[in-house]
Amino acid sequence: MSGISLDLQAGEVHAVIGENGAGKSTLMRILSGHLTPTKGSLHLDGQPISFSGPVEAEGKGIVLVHQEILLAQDLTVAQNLFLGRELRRYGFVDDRAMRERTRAVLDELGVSIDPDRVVGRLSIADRQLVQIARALLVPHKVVAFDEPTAVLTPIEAESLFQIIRRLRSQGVAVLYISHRLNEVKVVADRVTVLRDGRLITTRDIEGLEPLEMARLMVGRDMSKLYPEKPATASDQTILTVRDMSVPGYVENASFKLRRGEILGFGGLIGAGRTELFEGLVGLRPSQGAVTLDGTKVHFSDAREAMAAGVVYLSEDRKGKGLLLQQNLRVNLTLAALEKFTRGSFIDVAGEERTLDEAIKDFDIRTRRRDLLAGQLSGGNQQKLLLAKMMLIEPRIVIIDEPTRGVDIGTKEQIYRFIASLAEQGRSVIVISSEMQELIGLCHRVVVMRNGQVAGEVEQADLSEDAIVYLATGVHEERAAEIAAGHV
Amino acid sequence: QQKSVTIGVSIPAATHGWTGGVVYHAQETAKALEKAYPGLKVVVKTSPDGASQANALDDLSAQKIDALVVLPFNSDELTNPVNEVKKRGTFITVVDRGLKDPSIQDIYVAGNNPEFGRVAGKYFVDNLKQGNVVIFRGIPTVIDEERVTNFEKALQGSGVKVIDKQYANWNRDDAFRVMQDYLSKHPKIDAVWASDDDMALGVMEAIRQAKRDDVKFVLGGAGMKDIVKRVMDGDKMTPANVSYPPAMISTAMYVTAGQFFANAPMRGTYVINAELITKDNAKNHYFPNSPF
Amino acid sequence: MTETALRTDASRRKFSLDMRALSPFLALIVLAIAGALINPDFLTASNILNVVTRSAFIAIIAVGATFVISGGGLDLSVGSMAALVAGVMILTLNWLGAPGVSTLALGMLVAVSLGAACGLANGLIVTFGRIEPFIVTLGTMGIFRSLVIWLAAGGTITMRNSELRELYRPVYFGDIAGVPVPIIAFVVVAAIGALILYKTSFGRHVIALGSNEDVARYSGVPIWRVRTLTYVIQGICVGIAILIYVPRLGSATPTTGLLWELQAITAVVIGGTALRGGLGRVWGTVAGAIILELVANIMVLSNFVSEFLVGAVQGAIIIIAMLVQRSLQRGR
Amino acid sequence: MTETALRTDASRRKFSLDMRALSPFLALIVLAIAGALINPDFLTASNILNVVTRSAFIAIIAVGATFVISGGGLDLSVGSMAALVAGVMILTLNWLGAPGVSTLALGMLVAVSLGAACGLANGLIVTFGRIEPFIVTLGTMGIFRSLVIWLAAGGTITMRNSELRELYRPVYFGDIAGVPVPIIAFVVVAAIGALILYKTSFGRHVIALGSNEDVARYSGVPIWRVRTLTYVIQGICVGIAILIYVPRLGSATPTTGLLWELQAITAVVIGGTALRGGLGRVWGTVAGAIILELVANIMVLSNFVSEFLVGAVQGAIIIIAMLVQRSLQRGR
Ligand SMILES: Nc1ncnc2c1ncn2[C@@H]1O[C@H](COP(=O)(O)OP(=O)(O)OP(=O)(O)O)[C@@H](O)[C@H]1O
Ligand SMILES: Nc1ncnc2c1ncn2[C@@H]1O[C@H](COP(=O)(O)OP(=O)(O)OP(=O)(O)O)[C@@H](O)[C@H]1O
Ligand SMILES: O[C@@H]1[C@@H](O)[C@H](O)OC[C@H]1O
Ligand SMILES: [Mg+2]
Ligand SMILES: [Mg+2]
Repeated sequence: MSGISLDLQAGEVHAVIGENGAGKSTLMRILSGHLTPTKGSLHLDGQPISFSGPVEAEGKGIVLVHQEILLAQDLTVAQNLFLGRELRRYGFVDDRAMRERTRAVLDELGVSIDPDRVVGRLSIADRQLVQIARALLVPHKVVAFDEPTAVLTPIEAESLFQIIRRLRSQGVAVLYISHRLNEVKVVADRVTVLRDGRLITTRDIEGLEPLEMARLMVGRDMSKLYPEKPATASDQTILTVRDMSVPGYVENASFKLRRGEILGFGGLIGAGRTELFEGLVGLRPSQGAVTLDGTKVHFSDAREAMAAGVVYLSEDRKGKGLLLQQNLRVNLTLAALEKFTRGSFIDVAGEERTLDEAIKDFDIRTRRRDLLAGQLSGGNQQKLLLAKMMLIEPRIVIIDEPTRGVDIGTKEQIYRFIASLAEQGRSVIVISSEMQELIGLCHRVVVMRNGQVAGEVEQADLSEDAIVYLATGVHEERAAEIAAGHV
Repeated sequence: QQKSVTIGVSIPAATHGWTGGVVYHAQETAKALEKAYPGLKVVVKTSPDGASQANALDDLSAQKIDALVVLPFNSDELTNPVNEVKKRGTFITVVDRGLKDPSIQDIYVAGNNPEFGRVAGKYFVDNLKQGNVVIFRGIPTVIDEERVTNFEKALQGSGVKVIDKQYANWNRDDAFRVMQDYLSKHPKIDAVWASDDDMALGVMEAIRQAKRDDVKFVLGGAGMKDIVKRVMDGDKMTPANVSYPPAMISTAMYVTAGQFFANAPMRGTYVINAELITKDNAKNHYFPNSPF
Repeated sequence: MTETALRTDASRRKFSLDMRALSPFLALIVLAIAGALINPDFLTASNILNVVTRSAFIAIIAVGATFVISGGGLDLSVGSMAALVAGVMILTLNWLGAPGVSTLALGMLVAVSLGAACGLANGLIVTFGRIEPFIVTLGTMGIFRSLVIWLAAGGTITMRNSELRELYRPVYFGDIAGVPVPIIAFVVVAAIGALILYKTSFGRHVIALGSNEDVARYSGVPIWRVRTLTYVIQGICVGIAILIYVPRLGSATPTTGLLWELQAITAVVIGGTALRGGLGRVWGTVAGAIILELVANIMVLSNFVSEFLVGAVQGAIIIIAMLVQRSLQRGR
Repeated sequence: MTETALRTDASRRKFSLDMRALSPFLALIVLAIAGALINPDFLTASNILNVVTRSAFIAIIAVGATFVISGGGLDLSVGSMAALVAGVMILTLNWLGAPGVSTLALGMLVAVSLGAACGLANGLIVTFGRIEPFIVTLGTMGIFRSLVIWLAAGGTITMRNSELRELYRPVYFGDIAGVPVPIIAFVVVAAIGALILYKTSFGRHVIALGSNEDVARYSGVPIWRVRTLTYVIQGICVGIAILIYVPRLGSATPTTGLLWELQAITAVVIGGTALRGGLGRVWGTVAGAIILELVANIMVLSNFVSEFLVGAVQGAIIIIAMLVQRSLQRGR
């Protein structure tokens, strides 16, 4: 990235937006001392400063909430919060004090996570909240959030905005990165747009509508985010799930999926949607009656499910979707390797050809074909994962959080792709925590709450209110209030 | 009236041929003795190192043994632990490697490691007169140290010169490897002191492979049956051997049992000396049924 | 809202964690019962005390290994290090000559310092050379072992002064209020180890480092220092173990401490510490060390097993013990 | 923008990857030069052939270990397994009696099958018992070793029929067009290993499993089968290594294969395979095995080092070799 200038004022919320890979996180890492720029200077309170690392930056009051979850899985919430800055008493760590401070900070965020829980056992959302709490723990002048809400529920996001507003009123400068442009509109005072590592513009939020932001980011008009819903949803049921239980997560969930249908699964994060489908495809132990094309099936691992034409794309791209340390080709063909074996050997040339096609078809943006998957930007990782799973030529595609952390341009591409799957007569299940996505994309939405199916909304009745009501069980007016504050 | 006696036998674990032989003889003798003397119980325990042997001694005395036959891993290390057993009034027979304090033992069946080295050295002086010799050492232990020092002492003043020595751990593979390297390194080797029959076998294989005819003979040690057979058959490469029978453990067990079941109390030292085995006396050292 | 889901989940976790922490102790109890069934002598106070006393060396070394391993490292050199430390300590005592407490104290100081120095060497090579600890400590394992062989000139290093030996003896053979000194020593070492690992920020940093090095670095944990220190602690533990080893046998040989590294690592793993790092169980380690000693003891006390097959039974028992532990942990 | 940053970064990675693959071979060359300087006899054809031939056992076993390790596992039992396989093979040959090619072939079949069976046992316990491979294979290491000792009744298992021995000898001592058979054998094994690891879907699955087990599972990789098979391959490699081991000395002893596991793992790591899994370098492993044998050879050929200190110098050389490799990799 080159030639970016940015001024941050005390008491403002400054949003940075741009496509995946535009350099937002890189910029933020430079500001907080994780990376050193080759050229340029940094001033704090008018004084030129530089720091050798994040610790020093923190010492000067600049803290960063990373996009990736940077927490030690084996430590508890409280231990993570205070890692590297433990409170001590008589030379020993003062666990009680840390636990109490942790609880206090989490309360402020409006979440009730047990400070003694091991972080590896938390949901992604909870981990993100812990990470935010960790940043807010130290005295700060500048706080930078890198896509903090990507994994949060509307309620949690709302309490985060409140905290951000409070920070602003305390004279803290907040840097805010997000792909949710509605959110930017709600919290930001000014917006900086990056594209391809260059500064496009910095504008006041006044008069800058999400559509315009999207245009600035992507460089083309984005007024039509969702494609036409394909009219392919037939009456023919392809998959019936009855009384599916995943011990500890899901109880007696039942639903039907039709051929050519895009079926949404809504609900709050933690409702058990992921576990339901992991159970369905054999990635977790589960009980229940599954009928596929009229025959009873039970998958005991993902391989069997794939063989039957059912694929599941995990929401956890980095942990369960892609081999970050391997190159694109290896990742692309991993699930469908049999298709690339000639005799007993892998046909590398065929793999390369397929990679070329995938790069083209899915518009995977990478400057080199021999990058490691971990070096792709988030959106491109998602496209690679899609390409990988499509090689199986599935009949039923289950996509968990398809656009989490993905820029608006890519979102549109992914939506179009999902619609085209339905047009080809395949059935798609979209699990999403973004209600607009469900509404804009799906023929029908099943909503889960606390591990159970709370209800079903037909296309005609699709609305945020309807979904939120089923998802929370909270009365409609209150639900509407919540929804209004968000997305 | 039937006596009830328990004898504990503590020996090193079977980590190579010779100790393997010791374990074999100990077990066979245990069976034979139990059959011969009703009321006698013999408990054989092996240990992989000195510290574990000290532990095993603790455990044996926890079982209330009347006598202990011990082949100490190491004289220095085991002196005290054996003494602890002695203090409980247990009858003590020491085999092969003597304790630092001889007053602890009631019976000593002595193998003689310095003598083992000396006999071998003398053989080189007498038969080679002069020339270059390479040495194979065993595992770094006192036994090995005593043997090698006394071997070298025996060569002093003769025309026999030690041109190299390396550890090969009483192991055939290691000896093969080291001998290959010796052969690369030294253009003329007149004879080899392999100091152990396992090592001698590896050495001879390496010589055979290199087709070198400068090496006149290989002297092993401990009287492995295959080697003794070769001596008996007049094999040129193995004209002799030095005895060091693992069966000495049997002797020790028999005399210890005799202490309880024969009428005469047994005391004193039984030396099982390292003897030079040649074509003439090889018959007396050949036990085709022994595993070693 | 998510409340219920969270609650059911939390209780599950709690239980399985406790099982993981408890299972080495359960395994210990099961083995003890098995021992008692096999031979009634097993349960005599003297036998039990013997076994626990003997486990002191490995237990103390394994407490150090708990630090190294939970910090994401590995130390294969501890056995050789133990031999070297013992050898040098004895040589020092011999050289100082005069029997007396001060001589002993000096010898002990030398032992612990040498242990710390060896650990420091391991730690520095691992951290600054960025080489797999497996290779580094395999290398130093060879180096330490060779140095003992060299110091002993292939033979044995023995305490020469018998008066001094008598003075030193109680450190292994003595007891305080009926409890053998080595047991007290390892309980104290384990207690201090637990205190450091669980109650100091250093200990916290060790776990963080073993859990995720990047996170530790971003959080400002001085990872190089922490990593090096785990090896130093391991070295100090080896030094302490030797303090009670030397009075027992009074000598060091080239075979002293052979395979102790495997025993220490096994004790650590049986105790519930994860080999991949990020989780350390000091008391579990101690239980693991006692389990190993117990299995060996039961082998000696039982008379079913041919001497040739003792190793097989021991190996099988350890695997079965782990299988049982795992099924306990997963069971409910 | 990041274009430049990205490009330099990627090209640097590219370069360092290549260095990682090359560096064991560079280390090999440097050592060879050092050897030649220390003793001119080093470079004689017979010495070089000796050394490379000798490295065959470890090289072949280490090719198997490359599979296990790059799949995220570990096998400590290979040395004992080798001894057991050798022992059983010789006993079979003795029992079959009649000297002849068919007897040999049957013996060889027994060896390879037993190796595979031992590997299968390891694999099944690791996968289905979900126990750390370190503990499982430490346990089976004890079991296999004990079984050999038991079969040998403490002594040595020797090929009795001398005619058969002579028939079999060329498999170690013979050559084809001047190249010793063991060298041909390990080149063939490594080539097949490389083919399997790099060119088959099974090999791809091994790497995926070692990189990230979850991703492998979510991608439909049959992880249990793949993991078990890596241990089976390791067992087969041990079996093959034994096919050329037995004709050399015609015997198996309780010390056969002692510490081969450490040598194999060291060869694998020196060869550039990561101990944490996800990256396998078959040819690097072979270079690593030759390096180990070379270091030992140089020690014997040199006259500087007392026999007491050979181990120390060997340890130091291995550490230094790794340090040099690492600095090469980071250098540019
Ligand atoms: N470790 C790395 N090695 C090589 N290239 C990298 C690495 N990390 C990031 N990049 C590249 O740098 C560019 C900027 O990445 P950055 O993470 O700043 O994007 P971003 O704007 O935060 O995208 P997103 O919205 O997906 O988070 C991308 O092209 C990315 O591929
Ligand atoms: N690795 C884990 N171990 C134990 N509990 C977990 C783990 N991951 C998530 N949970 C818990 O399981 C529940 C569901 O987690 P998660 O956030 O994945 O929800 P989900 O059902 O996938 O959400 P969504 O419906 O948005 O897909 C939550 O209560 C969470 O705390
Ligand atoms: O263990 C020693 C053995 O290897 C050697 O050959 O003979 C004497 C024994 O004490
Ligand atoms: Mg980013
Ligand atoms: Mg989910």
